[in-house]
Amino acid sequence: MGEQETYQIRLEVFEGPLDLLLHLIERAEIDIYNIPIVEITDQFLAYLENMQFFSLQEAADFLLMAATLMQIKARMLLPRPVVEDTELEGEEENDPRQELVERLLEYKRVKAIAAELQSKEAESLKLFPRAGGYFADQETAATSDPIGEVTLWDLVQAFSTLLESLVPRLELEGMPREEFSIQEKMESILACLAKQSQISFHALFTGQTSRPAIVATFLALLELIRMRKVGVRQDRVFGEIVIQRWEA
Amino acid sequence: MNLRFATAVIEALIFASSEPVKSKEMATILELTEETVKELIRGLQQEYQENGRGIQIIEVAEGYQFLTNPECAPYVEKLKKVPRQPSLSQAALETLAIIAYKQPITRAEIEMLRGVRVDSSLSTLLERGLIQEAGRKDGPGRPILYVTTTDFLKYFGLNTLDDLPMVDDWSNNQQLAINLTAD
Amino acid sequence: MNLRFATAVIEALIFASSEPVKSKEMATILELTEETVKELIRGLQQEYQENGRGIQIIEVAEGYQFLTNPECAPYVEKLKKVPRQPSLSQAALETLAIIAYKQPITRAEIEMLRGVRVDSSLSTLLERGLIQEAGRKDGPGRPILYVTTTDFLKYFGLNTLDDLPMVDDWSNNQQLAINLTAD
Repeated sequence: MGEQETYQIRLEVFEGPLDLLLHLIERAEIDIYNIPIVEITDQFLAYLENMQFFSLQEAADFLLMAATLMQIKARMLLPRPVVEDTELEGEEENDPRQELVERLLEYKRVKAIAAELQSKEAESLKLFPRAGGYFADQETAATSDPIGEVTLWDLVQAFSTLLESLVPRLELEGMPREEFSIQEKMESILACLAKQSQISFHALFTGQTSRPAIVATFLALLELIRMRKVGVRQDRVFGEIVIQRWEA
Repeated sequence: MNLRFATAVIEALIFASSEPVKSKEMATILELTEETVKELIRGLQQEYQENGRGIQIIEVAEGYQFLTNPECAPYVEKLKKVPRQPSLSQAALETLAIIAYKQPITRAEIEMLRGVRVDSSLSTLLERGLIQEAGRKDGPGRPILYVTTTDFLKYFGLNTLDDLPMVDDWSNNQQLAINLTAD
Repeated sequence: MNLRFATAVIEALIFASSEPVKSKEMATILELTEETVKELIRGLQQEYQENGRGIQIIEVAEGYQFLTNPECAPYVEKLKKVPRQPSLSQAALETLAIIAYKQPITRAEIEMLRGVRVDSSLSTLLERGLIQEAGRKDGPGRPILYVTTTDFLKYFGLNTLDDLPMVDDWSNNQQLAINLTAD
C-alpha cells in the first residue's frame, strides 16, 4: 500500500463497517450479489489496520465485521456438502454471503434516504421561520402557556432523577478508569507464554468480563501476531486455536 | 364575514402562531367552512408568490406557516439575531432515515441496519425533538420504540410522512424482497 | 442591487429576526445606504397598510418588527386559548431543572451534567421565556450564563427561587457535580 493510499484512508470517514464494505465494493465495481469474499476480506482488514478509531466501541464494531467476513470466507473455502436428493433448495440459499448481501442492500437504501433527507434539510434550512420569543401581539403573549402540562413536581422529579443518574456516571467517568492498554495486554500474553509454551485462544479470554478488556486483548493478540512475537495454530477445522511463542 | 377581512385574519393567525396552523382550526375560529379557508389561503399564497416577496406561506406538517423566501437566505444568515441550528451529522441522518421509514423501531433494530452502535445519534435526535419514544415493544426486555415527531416534518419541510422520498420499494414494503440471483 | 429584491430581503430580515431590526444593520447587510433602506421600509409599510392586511411593520425604539393588525386581535386571542404549545419535552425539562437549581450556569456546565448537547432545549426555553441570558462567566471564552426568569416563577407558582423544593442529598450531590464540572 503506497503513501497516497494511506493518505486517502485517513481522509475518509466511514459511518461503520457496512459503510466501509460498501465503499470497497463500489470502488472495485464489484457485483454486490457476487462479492469476491477473499479479496474483499483482505481489503477490509488492510483498511482496518490503518484506521484510527475514536473509541473502543467503534473498533469493536469493525472487528465484529472482520470476524464475520473471515467466517464467510472460511465457509466459502470449505468444500460444499454434496446435496444428495435434488430438492428445491437452491444453491444460493446456502450461499454464506446471502445475509451480508441483504444487510448491504438495506444499508445502501439507508444511505440513499439519508442523502435525500440531507438535501431536504439543506433546502429547508434556507427558509427561516419567524423567530420566536417576540410575540406579535404582546398582550396575547402573556396568556400563552409556555410550560404546558408540566408541574413543579415534574421539574423537581427531573432534577432528582438526574442527580441519581449522576452518581453512577461519576463512578464511570470521574473515577480513575480501569485501563485496558493494548501494550499491557500484550505484555501479559507474553508473560503467560514465558511460563507455558502455549495457551488456548479460549483461555486467553476467560476471566475478561468487560467488553473493552476483551477488545484490548484481541487487539493485543493481533498486534503480537503482526510483530511475529506469537504464532497461532489450528490443527483441525473448528478445532481449538492455540497461541504459542514464535519459533524462528 | 367579509372575505377580504377573513383573509387578513388568516394572515394574522398564521403569522402569530409559533407552530403551523391547521386550516380546520382557522375555520373554527372564523366560523367559516374549511373549504373557504383553504381557498382564501391559496389566494394569499398566490399574492405573496406573484409579488416577489421576502416571505411566503408554506404548508408544513399539515398546517400553514410563514417562512422566508429561499433567495433571501444569504442575507438572513448575516443577521445577528437569528437562531441557527447546526445541520445533522451523517450518522444522525442515517439513524433518522431508518426511524422515518421503519417506525416504530427499537434501538437494536436500528443498530442491526446501520452496523454500529447508535446511542449518541439517538440522543442527538431526541434532544433536537426530531424523534420521540413511543411505548415499548412486546418481547424480551421490552425495548423502547422510537418514532419521528411533528418537528421532524417541520425540520425537513414535509407535509406528512407520505412526502418522504421514495427509495426503491422500501417505503411501501417493510419487508424487503431480496432478489438474490445466482451468478 | 435591484430595489424590488432589496425590499423582499428587508421583509425577510424583519420577519426572521428574534428582535426588532435596526435600519442600520439592514443597510450593512444589503450594502445600501440607511436612507435607501428607510425609504424601502416606508414603501413596504404602506403596501401592508393600504391593502388591509393581517400583519404590519411597526417601528419601535429598537428597530422594525412585524405585528399583527389590532383588528385581528380577537381572533388571534382565540388561537392562543387553544393549548397549542406542546408540553415541555423531557429534555427541555431536565435542562430547565438544572438551570433552576444551579443558576447562573453556562451551557457547557449543563451539558456536562446532562451528558448531551443542549442547544435545542436551551433555545426552546429561551423562546418560551422561561430562561434568559445573564452576563458572562469570567474565564476562558467568557461563556454566557443562564438564569430563570420571573415568568418561570410565575408559571410554576413560586414567589422566589427559595420556594423551590429542596432536593434530598442536594449538598452532597452538588459537590459531586462540581467535581464533574471541574474535570
